[in-house]
Formats: sequence, structure tokens, C-alpha cells
Amino acid sequence: MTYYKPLSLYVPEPSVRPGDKPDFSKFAIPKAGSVRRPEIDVSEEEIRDLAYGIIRVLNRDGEAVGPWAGVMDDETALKGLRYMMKTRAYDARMQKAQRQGKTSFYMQCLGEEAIAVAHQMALSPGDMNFPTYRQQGLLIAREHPLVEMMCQIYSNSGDVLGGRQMPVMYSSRDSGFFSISGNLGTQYVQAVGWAMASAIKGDTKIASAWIGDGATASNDFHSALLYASVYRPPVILNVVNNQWAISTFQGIATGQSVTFATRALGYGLNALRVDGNDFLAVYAVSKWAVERARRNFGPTFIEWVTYRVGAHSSSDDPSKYRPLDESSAWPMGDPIERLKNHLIVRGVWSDDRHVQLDAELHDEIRDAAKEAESHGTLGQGPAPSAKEMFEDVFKEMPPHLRRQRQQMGV
Amino acid sequence: MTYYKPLSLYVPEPSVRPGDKPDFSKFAIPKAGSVRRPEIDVSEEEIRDLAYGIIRVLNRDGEAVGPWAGVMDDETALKGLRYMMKTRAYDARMQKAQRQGKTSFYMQCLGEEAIAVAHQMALSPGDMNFPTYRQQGLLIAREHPLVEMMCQIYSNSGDVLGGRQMPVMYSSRDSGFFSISGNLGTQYVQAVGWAMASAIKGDTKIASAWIGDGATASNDFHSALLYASVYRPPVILNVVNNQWAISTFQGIATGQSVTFATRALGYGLNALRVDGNDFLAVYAVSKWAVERARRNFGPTFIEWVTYRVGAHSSSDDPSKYRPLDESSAWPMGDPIERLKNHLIVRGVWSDDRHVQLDAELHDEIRDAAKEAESHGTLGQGPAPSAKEMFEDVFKEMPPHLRRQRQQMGV
Amino acid sequence: MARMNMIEAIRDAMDVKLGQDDDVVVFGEDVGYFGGVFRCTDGLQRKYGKSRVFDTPINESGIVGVAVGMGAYGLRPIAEVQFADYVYPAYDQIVSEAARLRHRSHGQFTSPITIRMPCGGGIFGGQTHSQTPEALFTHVAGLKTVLPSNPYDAKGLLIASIEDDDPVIFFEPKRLYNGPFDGHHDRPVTPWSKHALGDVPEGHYVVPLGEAAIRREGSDVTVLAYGTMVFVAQAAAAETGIDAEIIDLRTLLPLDLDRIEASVKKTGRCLIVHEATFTSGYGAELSALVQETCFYHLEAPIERVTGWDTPYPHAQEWDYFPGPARVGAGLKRVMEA
Amino acid sequence: MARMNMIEAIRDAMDVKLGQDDDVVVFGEDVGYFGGVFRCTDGLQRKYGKSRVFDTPINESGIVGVAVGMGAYGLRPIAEVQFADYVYPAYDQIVSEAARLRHRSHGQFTSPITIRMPCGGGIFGGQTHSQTPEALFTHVAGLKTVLPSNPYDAKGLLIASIEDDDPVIFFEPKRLYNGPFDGHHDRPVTPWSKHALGDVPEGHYVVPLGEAAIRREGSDVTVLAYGTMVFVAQAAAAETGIDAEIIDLRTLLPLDLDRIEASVKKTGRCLIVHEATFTSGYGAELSALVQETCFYHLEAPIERVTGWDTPYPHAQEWDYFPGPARVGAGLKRVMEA
Ligand SMILES: Cc1ncc(C[n+]2csc(CCOP(=O)(O)OP(=O)(O)O)c2C)c(N)n1
Ligand SMILES: Cc1ncc(C[n+]2csc(CCOP(=O)(O)OP(=O)(O)O)c2C)c(N)n1
Ligand SMILES: [Mg+2]
Ligand SMILES: [Mg+2]
Repeated sequence: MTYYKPLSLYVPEPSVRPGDKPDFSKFAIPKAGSVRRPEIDVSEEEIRDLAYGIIRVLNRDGEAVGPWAGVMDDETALKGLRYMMKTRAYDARMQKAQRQGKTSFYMQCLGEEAIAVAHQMALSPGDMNFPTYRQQGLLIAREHPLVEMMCQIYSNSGDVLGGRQMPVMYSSRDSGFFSISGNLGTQYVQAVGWAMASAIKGDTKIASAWIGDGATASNDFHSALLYASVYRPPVILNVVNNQWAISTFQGIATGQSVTFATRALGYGLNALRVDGNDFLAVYAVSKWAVERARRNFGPTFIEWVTYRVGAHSSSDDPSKYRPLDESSAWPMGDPIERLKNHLIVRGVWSDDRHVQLDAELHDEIRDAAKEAESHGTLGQGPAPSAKEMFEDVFKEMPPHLRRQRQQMGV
Repeated sequence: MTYYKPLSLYVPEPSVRPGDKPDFSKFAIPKAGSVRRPEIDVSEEEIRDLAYGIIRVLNRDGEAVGPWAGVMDDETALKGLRYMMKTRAYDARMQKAQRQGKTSFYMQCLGEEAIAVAHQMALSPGDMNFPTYRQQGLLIAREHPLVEMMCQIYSNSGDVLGGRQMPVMYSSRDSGFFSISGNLGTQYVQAVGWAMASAIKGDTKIASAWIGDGATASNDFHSALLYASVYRPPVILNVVNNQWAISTFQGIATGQSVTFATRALGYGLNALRVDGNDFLAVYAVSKWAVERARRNFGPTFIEWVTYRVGAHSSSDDPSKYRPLDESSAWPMGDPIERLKNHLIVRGVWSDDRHVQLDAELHDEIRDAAKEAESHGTLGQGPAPSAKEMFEDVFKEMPPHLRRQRQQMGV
Repeated sequence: MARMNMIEAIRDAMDVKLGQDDDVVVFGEDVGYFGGVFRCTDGLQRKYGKSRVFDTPINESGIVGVAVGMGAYGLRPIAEVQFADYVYPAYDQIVSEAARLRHRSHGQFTSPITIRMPCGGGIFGGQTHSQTPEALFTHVAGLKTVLPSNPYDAKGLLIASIEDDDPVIFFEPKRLYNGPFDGHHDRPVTPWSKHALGDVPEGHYVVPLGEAAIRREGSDVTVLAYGTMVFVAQAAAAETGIDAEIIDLRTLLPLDLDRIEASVKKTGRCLIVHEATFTSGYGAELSALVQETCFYHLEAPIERVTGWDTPYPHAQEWDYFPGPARVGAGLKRVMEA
Repeated sequence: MARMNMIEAIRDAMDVKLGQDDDVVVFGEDVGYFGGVFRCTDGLQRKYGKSRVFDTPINESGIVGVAVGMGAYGLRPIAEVQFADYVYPAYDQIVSEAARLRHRSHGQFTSPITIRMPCGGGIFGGQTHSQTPEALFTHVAGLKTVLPSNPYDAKGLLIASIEDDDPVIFFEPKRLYNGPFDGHHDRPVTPWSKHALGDVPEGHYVVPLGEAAIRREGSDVTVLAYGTMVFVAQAAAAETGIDAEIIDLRTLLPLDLDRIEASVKKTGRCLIVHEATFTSGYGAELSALVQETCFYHLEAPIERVTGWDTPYPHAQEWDYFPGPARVGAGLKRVMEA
């Protein structure tokens, strides 16, 4: 009889842990400008290699190079810079508010600002995002009122969600921002359904679905890719690969696949992989996918490669599971710094103007926060009513809920 | 403003429906022997093309050709023929029994016999299959007692499952056949868990998971591929692509992907695609995957291409949704006929012996059926007790179930 | 007015709504070309086209997930789950998403979706084609749960469900598709064409959600039933000669508690019957509510006659099913207590 | 004997079993290197190695699915679901597979698995970090459901669950992790180190499944509670001065009905409290059972004080939570009825 060695279980692990030196030496980054730009009606078969590469526009010298360059005018670029900086300032303020006990919880998108901001700028009014909790940039780039966002964070009397939802779980139909669910992944397939509806009705609106690297493991991720593959609706399937899912490194979600973009190939979906810290690349690729969807050529799957610089949330301490300085070793840099440098190279921006804008934005955020706080903070000052709890469970309150509300005395 | 045409929804549809002429002209079948045979420690990257091809051994003249040939000796081949013919005879008898009202339900595997039979012959005692309802060939190739199988179909006093399960939902730990669930897909990820357990314990046993083309849409299919990709346990992930899921053609499950095998590539899993009606190909590829798993090189994903010749089940009427004669137009032929011809070409078989064997097997099945029927048929003669219902809900019957059993008076 | 069985009535409800409202779409496994394994959507694709009536992959969470997205867009999707036993993969999308979307978005987004599914035993379907998991939905805030017992109600309730702006779980007792089965599995079933409730008006009408119906007036004991058990209870009452008032709940949530309360206060006794497992079944909620509202009128303990706390067995399905004998015995116990 | 909080007690239970039994494995999201978002598995991977304690992808149905496969092989997996609110994607694998495997295979294959999950509100977790969906499991034949209220029980019950040969749903009321929180959210919580039930024996011991504990003897009214509500009920009794007998159920299924029956027959009154939504909550089953077994001893209607039939809100979480005031009012109603 043949002898077989005992089997053993493989469990993937990151190459470094707290105490080790950060190591991205195995992380291959193609040169800016090296990935081709196909036509929007390209078939999946013709661009399979793009799922293994990384589309980049900005090179080390801050120049925009290659076939994906030249899409963005000065005005758009300057606006984008502003939105990214505003997002970062907003995050800093809200993070601090959480520390000060003004709310229960907060989640930053530090280091990932380019993705949501540039993508939103490529969409049109009427399109609908199905976001996760780390796409506040979508709202800011849509110029959604800051005070309204903050009131949601504070769960105060100005909260349009009536205090029902945890902080950061925004919802705004008008700003094309679908209600965030705390359950990971669920919105991904809903976006596909929304896009199917748009196609069924002969509309021209498109949906954009968002998910994190960790949550690609969810069942709804699979359902979304499957239904998108079958019915080819106008949907963009975004994966924000920020390398971490709370304490879990991306290897537990990718398994043996090299990239997340390749997962889409198994469904015959067009897949692209993009430098998510490169504002110009995000914008150019988003525009491409938007046009593709709107011309009825179907879904595009996009892996945005980035890094979660901050903690997972205000409840998390990343020093427990990754080297403290890993974010500074991240080879793709900071999206704001990179766009700033590019704009200086373009000759439309300067260090001084940058400092000035930063100060301006901090004032704007501070003023907004003050106004928001005048409507209360969590547990302090004006608050949403307890009645809120019983309303909107159904369109009309059924007898049993009326009884319960009366029992509660509200 | 740019004008965009109204969007529209794409809904895939088979090229032919009842009344049309069967059409497999678009179905590309590579020549037998044309696909290479990699080493078992090959990486996914090196064999991606195999997910698009079809491994075949038997050519039109009944000769075994190419790199996957030469694996099977005469004895094994003759045994395989016998098991396949027995499976078919068994199916015919049980199908008839259902028509005669001796049981409530039956499911044939007509035309798909090669897959389960040859695969089982490549496994070893101790290995565990996680089958669907269409792998009765696994039990027959394991020489599992026919009478026991039939008693399950009849839900009679001899049913080792005590009448609890619907017909064909066999379970036999001893024969390496995991309890079939009526819920599609669930067993696929369980097989991965079983294989992980084998690896955790330093065992040498492997698991083999089964699923149909339609059920690849299930969430558990995704979970299975994902967990297999992450922990690389000794599991074989089989997809039996018989073109139909009840009335639904495979296009609703594949979507835009060309094959089911490609789905595995998105997880970085080694994937092969095989002519499931070619007994020699099934056996050779199964052996390859078994050896790979047992040597700790991890999972193999295999799409077996075949055709569901019969109705979905005794409750189904396929003439409602596909051309009646589509099965005879199926370009990959009948697995029994093809192996028979090959063995005649090999010089170890003849038409006469074939006829004789067929008669022998029919006698064996008839005798077994008679014996099984002596233990009762559904609703006639000896039957499992009502007590069976209350037992094995838990290992020990808790008080509330004891009370209920007493109330029922059993 | 036409004679319809329950399949035809359900199909007709969808036909009416597909015809009236462009936002209505129908989908699920095998519902397109083929028309559904129970034929409930037969002919609808031909009539309304592939983009309004279509097949889906075998992925129930996806079926409900896309329905939620379509609902948020503004459509009124009707999703079929082939058997209630297969709804569990979709459970998260139903309870975490469809049920809570209106609330969590403060009414910005809603889920006006209807999820149809055949339920109940009696067709030798074993543990995976026989369940009625209504109690798993009544526990979830934001869902309505409907379970009709006859063609007239099925059509009217289904139209009401489709028109409802909140998610509705619509159970179809498959053993009633062809006739008012009363649990006597050894006797032929009268077809709906011979039953008054098989008279189904043409065109649009609704049976409002939240209104129970009294199927038999009586003074001895109130029986709370729904679906197949309505006819089992009628058989049991006839066979025991007990003058039971039989209430067909039709909608489990919202519940017509007023009608229940009035009846139990009149009879002073109550028997609850359902096919699902006993523990934490919907009968528990009914029992608790009746006790809470009618305590001082109760002359005997409220009893529950239900399926046992076991999986639904194949060969012993008539031992599991709470048929007329068990319900009759329950009636007697309640009367004699 | 050591002083432990509930997190330490739960970790210790797993540590004991990992040490004693090679077949025990622990896995879930973030449970490996990091030790779990609530730190319940902290240090276990370092001690027992990566192939016995490991991280999983964020796919709950996969977590339970592989656990079922491992259980069928012969292991005793302990799977963590990060929050009970995220168990729904795994619901099918739990109710259709783990729960029924022994039955459908006639004992050939079993599911000796334990599924741990933090539950309950009180940490401003909103609708997705606050639920206690126990009733969705008690309805399912083949599952045991456990919900401890203190470190001593948590360790003993978890060891009993791991050793149990059937699937156990093990809820951990997260608001009790650090101390016996009694619902007075505006006051500091006494840590477990100052509470008798924070005394946890070292090594192996079990608290058998299916045995309730009387936390307070009394003669006026029986209170049925579990988890956080045990301490809320104690506070309410103290504050109202009502001599309540408070029963901590500990295991919901199998239920210690004998102890409940004896108590209610003694007091003649019964109040049921839980945090989950009212309709079809486990309180309904308890109410129905008490009514069925103690009808002739009841002097007042059984009452239920529970979470409302709404999603668990963020800002209004203390309006949703059935705190001492509401439970106290319930006690008074039951006494005055
Ligand atoms: C179904 C479900 N399971 C688990 C969680 C708990 N959880 C919240 S965020 C998170 C990590 C998500 O990581 P990723 O998808 O990479 O997004 P990121 O936080 O990095 O943006 C987990 C496990 C959840 N919210 N929902
Ligand atoms: C979760 C679930 N959904 C739906 C069904 C109903 N159903 C039973 S078999 C079947 C078709 C399966 O087709 P496929 O996977 O191709 O297997 P085949 O029957 O062709 O062998 C369906 C939809 C089920 N059993 N389980
Ligand atoms: Mg991430
Ligand atoms: Mg098939």
C-alpha cells in the first residue's frame, strides 16, 4: 500500500505582526501609465489581464501619464482635492467628537478618500450608490449638507434618521446614497436589483455598489456577481481593498486568488484593478465604467487598491494586530498628497494655497459642528423622540404597535 | 447634454424550446486526447486554460487516446461497465416502482452514470462523499447493498433511515456517503469542513463534494470555494453540469461565464473541465485529483460535462420546456455505450456478453426489489414506526419530546 | 365570477396586477418559461414578456436581495421561493433588510415586496418540502405575514399584499391548491370547483390584510386556525359534534385580535391549531395573547394542537400532521376541562 | 476558585476543553491572532496553534457549514458569530443542516457543535449589534439554546454545550460581560469581581443544560427571566418591594418546566421578561406553557414585559430596553390584577 504523509491544515497569515518591520516588498506595483485603456464595449475575454494589473495615472513625479490620463480638467481636479481634504477634516472632527463622548461610535476613511470622492464625481444625479460605512466621501463630493451628516453622528434632534441608526449609517435618497446596513454585504446584491429595475423600466440611471475586501467573503457578494452576470444590468461593482477587515488581513478573504478582481472573471464579468490612492486613476476608470453601464454594455467590477490608515472604528486598536507604522510604509502613498503634488506640477496649485484651503475647511467643519451640536449630542440636549421608535416600522402603524406605543406613554 | 438610449434588461434564454430542433452546434467539443495532463502539484496559474477546455480520452472510434489515457486496466474498466449498467437498471426499476405507487418520488441519473461510478472507483475506503440526489452511482460502485437502498426508496420497515427521509435521500457513513439534504448546496461547504477536519487531525482521508449546475448559484457553493481556497484542505469539488436545473437551462446559472470551471479560477483554485460521459476521462481525472488531495496539494475543482437525459424527477415533465429529442442530439453520447464500444475495441468485451450482463443485472435488481418489497412499500405492508419521528431529534430525548411522544401514544 | 382552484386564483391575482401596474414584476426559480413547479405563473411570461416575468438562479438570498433593490427603486416585485423550506438562505435579506429598510432610512427607502412560498405537508415531501415557518417571520418587526386558506382569499389577499407598501410574506398551503383538504388523507378531496370559496370574482378586488374570517359560528369553544387547519378544524367540529367557532386568521401579522377576543369572551374556551412545530410556534403567541386579553373569561386552559417538535417525516407524515382525530381530541379536552 | 468576568469565564471554558480534547477547535471572524472583538479567545491561538484556533472569512454560513462538516468528521467545533445580529446568513446551515442531521441520517452523522454569539443591547449598537433572536432557534427541532447570566454559569454551561453531542446555540449577553448590569444605565456597574457569581472554579465543571436556577426566592409572583433581564428583575423586585421569585432559565431549550411549574403553582402569578421583540418572542412560549400547566393556580393574567416590536434603536435604546421601571410596573400590574 502506498504511504501517505499525514495531512495538515494551511492557515494564511500576514508576513508581519506587531513588533515586526512593515513589509510590502512582495506587493507588485506596475508603473503608472502601463495598463491599456480598452473601449467601453470590450468583452471580458479581451481584458482578463487587467484583473491582475493595476491601473495608475500619477507617476512618482506627480505627472499624469498613459492612456488613462487626460480625462480630468483643472477645475474637476481642484474640486476633488477640496472634497478629499474636507472629508479628512470631517473625519478628524467626528473622531474627536466621539472621543469627547458626543457620540457612541465613529468610523474614518483615512487614506481612502480618493475612491469615494472621485467616483461620485463621475456619477450623475439620479444614480444610486449602495455604500458601506466607509464612503462618507460620496456624500461630501455630492455637497450633502455637513450639518445634516453631523446630526446623524450625534443622534440629535436634527438627525433625519430620528436617532434610529448608529452613527455613520447615513441614508439620503436625494443624494443618491442608499441607507447603510450594519450587516456586511447585503447592499451589494440590492444594488444589482436596483440596476435591474432601472433597466426594466427603460431608465438611464445606474447603480454603484460598494463593499470591503473582507466582506467580499459574504454570500451577497456572490449573489451580486451572479445576478449581475446573468442579467447584465447597469451596475458598477466596487471593492475597496484596504488590506484589512478589522484584525483580519486580506489573505483570509482572497485565499489563493491573487487579486479580488479575478473573482469577477469566474462570472465572466469585466474586471479592472486600480490604484485607489491615485485620484486621476479613480476618476478615469469610474468614468469609463459609468459610460459602459449607461450605454447598456453591462456591469463593471472594480477593485480599488488602498490601505486603511486608521483603526477599523473608534472601538478598535490596530496596534494589537499590525505594525504601528505599517500605514506609512504603504507604497501607494497618500491620495491627498499625491493629487496636491500633481496639481502643483500642473501649475494650478501651491503649498500656500493648500495650507490656506486646509484652514478654510477646518473652519467650515468647525462651524458646521457647532451648528450641529446646537441640536444636541448623544445623550445631551435635544434628542429625537421615543416615538420615533414606533414609526416607520410599517407605513401605517398596526394595532399592536399602537398599543405598545400607548403602553410606553409616547 | 449627452443623449442616452433607454436601458433594457437582458434575460438569457436557451436557443431551442419544445417544437424546435435540438441545437448543439455552438457547443464546442475539443478532440479526445487534446488536453494536456499536468503534474499533481501544478499551480492554478499554469493550468487556467484547462477550465475552458474539455478533457476527453475516448475518441469516436472507441480508442483511448492522449495524455489522460492508459490509467485504467481491463478489470477496472469491466467493473465500471457493470456498475454503470447496474445503476441504470436500478433506476429503471425504481422509476417503475414509483409509477406503480410503491413510493412517493424518484430521481434517475440516466446518462450521468459514468461520473459517480468512475469517481467512486478512484476513491478509497474512509474517504467521504457529500453527494446530491443524483449520485446513486457512488453507492452502487461501492457495492452498497441494493436491498438497503431500495428499502429507503420504499420507506419500509427495512429502511435504515426509519422512513424519515424522502426517497433517494440516502445516507451511509460506512459507504462514505454523507446524508443527502433536500436543500441544495448545503453539503458543498460541509465537505470542505470535513476535509479541514481531516487535515487538522493529520489524517489521510479526503472529501469529495457534489453539486449540480443549477445549484452552483447557491451561497454554499461560494462559501465552499472560498474556504477551500483559504485553508487548502483535501477536498474535490465536483460540479455535475447536466445542462438543466429542473426547467432552467444552464445559462441562468453560468451567466456570462463560459464554463463552470472558470468560477473556481476567481478563487485561485485548480480547475478542470471534463467529458462526464467518458468513463476513462472521469476515472483518470478523478485519480489525479484524489492523489493531489491526498498529497496535501489541496483542492481540485472539476466540472463534469454531461446531459440529464431523464426528467428532473418523477414529478417533472421535461417536454414542457425542452425539445423531446434533445437528449438524443447530445453530442457526447451515452456513457455506457461509449465504454462498451471501447471495451470491444480493446478486445475484452462483446455485444453478446453485454446483452448477457444486462440480463443478469436485471435479474439481480428484480430479486433485490422482491426482497425489499417483502419489507413493505410506502403505505403498504410493514412500515417504520411512528416512534421514529421522536427519536434522534436529540441524542437523548428531552422532557418536552417525551411528553409529545406519550401524547401521541407511541 | 369564475370557478378557480387556488393555483388559478393566485395566478389571476398576479395577472391582474401585472396588467394594472407596470411596476409589478414576477420572478423566481422556474417561474418564467415553465410557469413554476406548481404552475402558479403559467403563461405570465408569454403575456407580459421576459423582463417582467423571469427565471432566476437557484439563490434565494439573491432573489430577495434583488427584490429589495428593485423595491427601493420603486418597483413592486413579487418573488417566488419554490418551497418555504428553502427560504432560509434568504432569511437575512428578509429580516435584516426588507423588514427594517423603511425604519432605518426614516421612510426614504421602502420594500413594497411580496415573497410567495408554498408551505405545509401532505404531499410526502419529507423534511424539505413540508414546513410552514410562519413563526420565524411573525417575530420580526416590519414584516406582514399572510396565509390564506382558499381561492377567494388567496386572490384577494395576494392583491392586497402586492399593493401593500411593506414587505409581505405570503404562504400558500400547497395541500389546498386543488381543494379544501381536511386531513382525511385516505379520502378523495373535493375540488375547489365544488366549494363556495372556489368562486372567485374576475378582475381586481382585495381581502384587506389584518382581518380574520369566521368560518363556522359556534358557542362552545373558539378555534384559531389558518391554512389547511381551517378545514381540519371544520372536520373535527363536525365529527365531535362540538359547537366550535372557527376563526380563519388569514393574516397572522397584523392580527385581528379584536375578533379573536370577542369570540373567546363569548365561548370561554380556546383551541389553537397549526401545522408547524409546537415550541415557539405561532400558537404560542396566540395562546399568550388570548390569555392576556381574555383571562377572566377563560373556563379552561387554552390548548395547542400542532405538529410535533420533530422534523417533518416522510413515511410518518400523517402521524406528524395534526389531523381531525388529534384536533377532535383537543376539542374534547378543552370542553371537558 | 478565581474571580473572573464573563469574558474570562467563557475563554476559560474553551481553554479547558481545548486542553482536554484534541477534537475541540475554535474559529470565527477575528478570533485567531487578535483574540476576538470581545477578547473571548485572546491567547488561545498562541496556546493551541493555528490549526485549532483560527480566523475565518466574513461568511457566517461558511463558518457554520464547515463546522457541520467537521462535526460529521468527529470534531467538536466551537464557532463564533461576531454578533447575534449576523447569524442570519448562517440560519439555513443551522436550521436545515446542523439541527436535522442526526435525525435525517438516523444517527449516522451528528452535529456536536457549539455556536457562540454575543447578544443583547445596551452598548449603543443600534439595530445591528443589539438583537437577541433566541425565539428563532427555540422553534427549530434539534437545537438546544443556552443563555447564561453570569460568569459561573457561562463557564459551566459552555463546557456542557461543548460536550453536548447536539448543536447548541450559545448566547452571550454582552452587556453582562463586565458586570451584573441591572438596567440602570445611568449608574456604574459593579464588576463581576465583587459579585458572588464571579467566583469561577478552575478547571472542568459543568452546569447541566436544562436546569434553571432560582435567583431570588419569593412568594408573590414568579418572574421568568434570562440573561441581562435576571438582574433587571432583581432590581425591579427590590425597588417595588414585591416578593418575587426570580427564575433564571439559563437553558431555553430544553426548558426546566418542572421548576417553573412548581414556582407558579406556589405564587399563582407570573411575569415573563425578555429583551427581544414581543410578538412571537420566547415569552410567548413561556406564557403558553405556564398557562397550560398552571391554569387552575393562576390568580392573574400572565404578563410579558419585553422589547417593543420595533428594530432596536440607537438613540432610544433605553426606551426600547425593558428596564427596571417597566419590569417594576409589570410586577405591579400582575400583583394588582
Ligand atoms: C454579516 C456581518 N458579519 C460580521 C460583521 C462585523 N464586521 C463589521 S466590519 C467588519 C470588517 C469588514 O472589513 P472590510 O469588508 O474589509 O471593510 P473595511 O472595514 O476594511 O472598510 C466585520 C467583520 C458585520 N458587520 N456583518
Ligand atoms: C435551496 C433550494 N432551492 C430550491 C430547491 C428546489 N430544487 C430542487 S432540485 C432543483 C434544481 C437543481 O438543479 P441542478 O443543481 O442542476 O441539479 P440536477 O437536478 O440537474 O442534478 C431545484 C431548484 C432546493 N431543493 N433547494
Ligand atoms: Mg477592508
Ligand atoms: Mg443540472
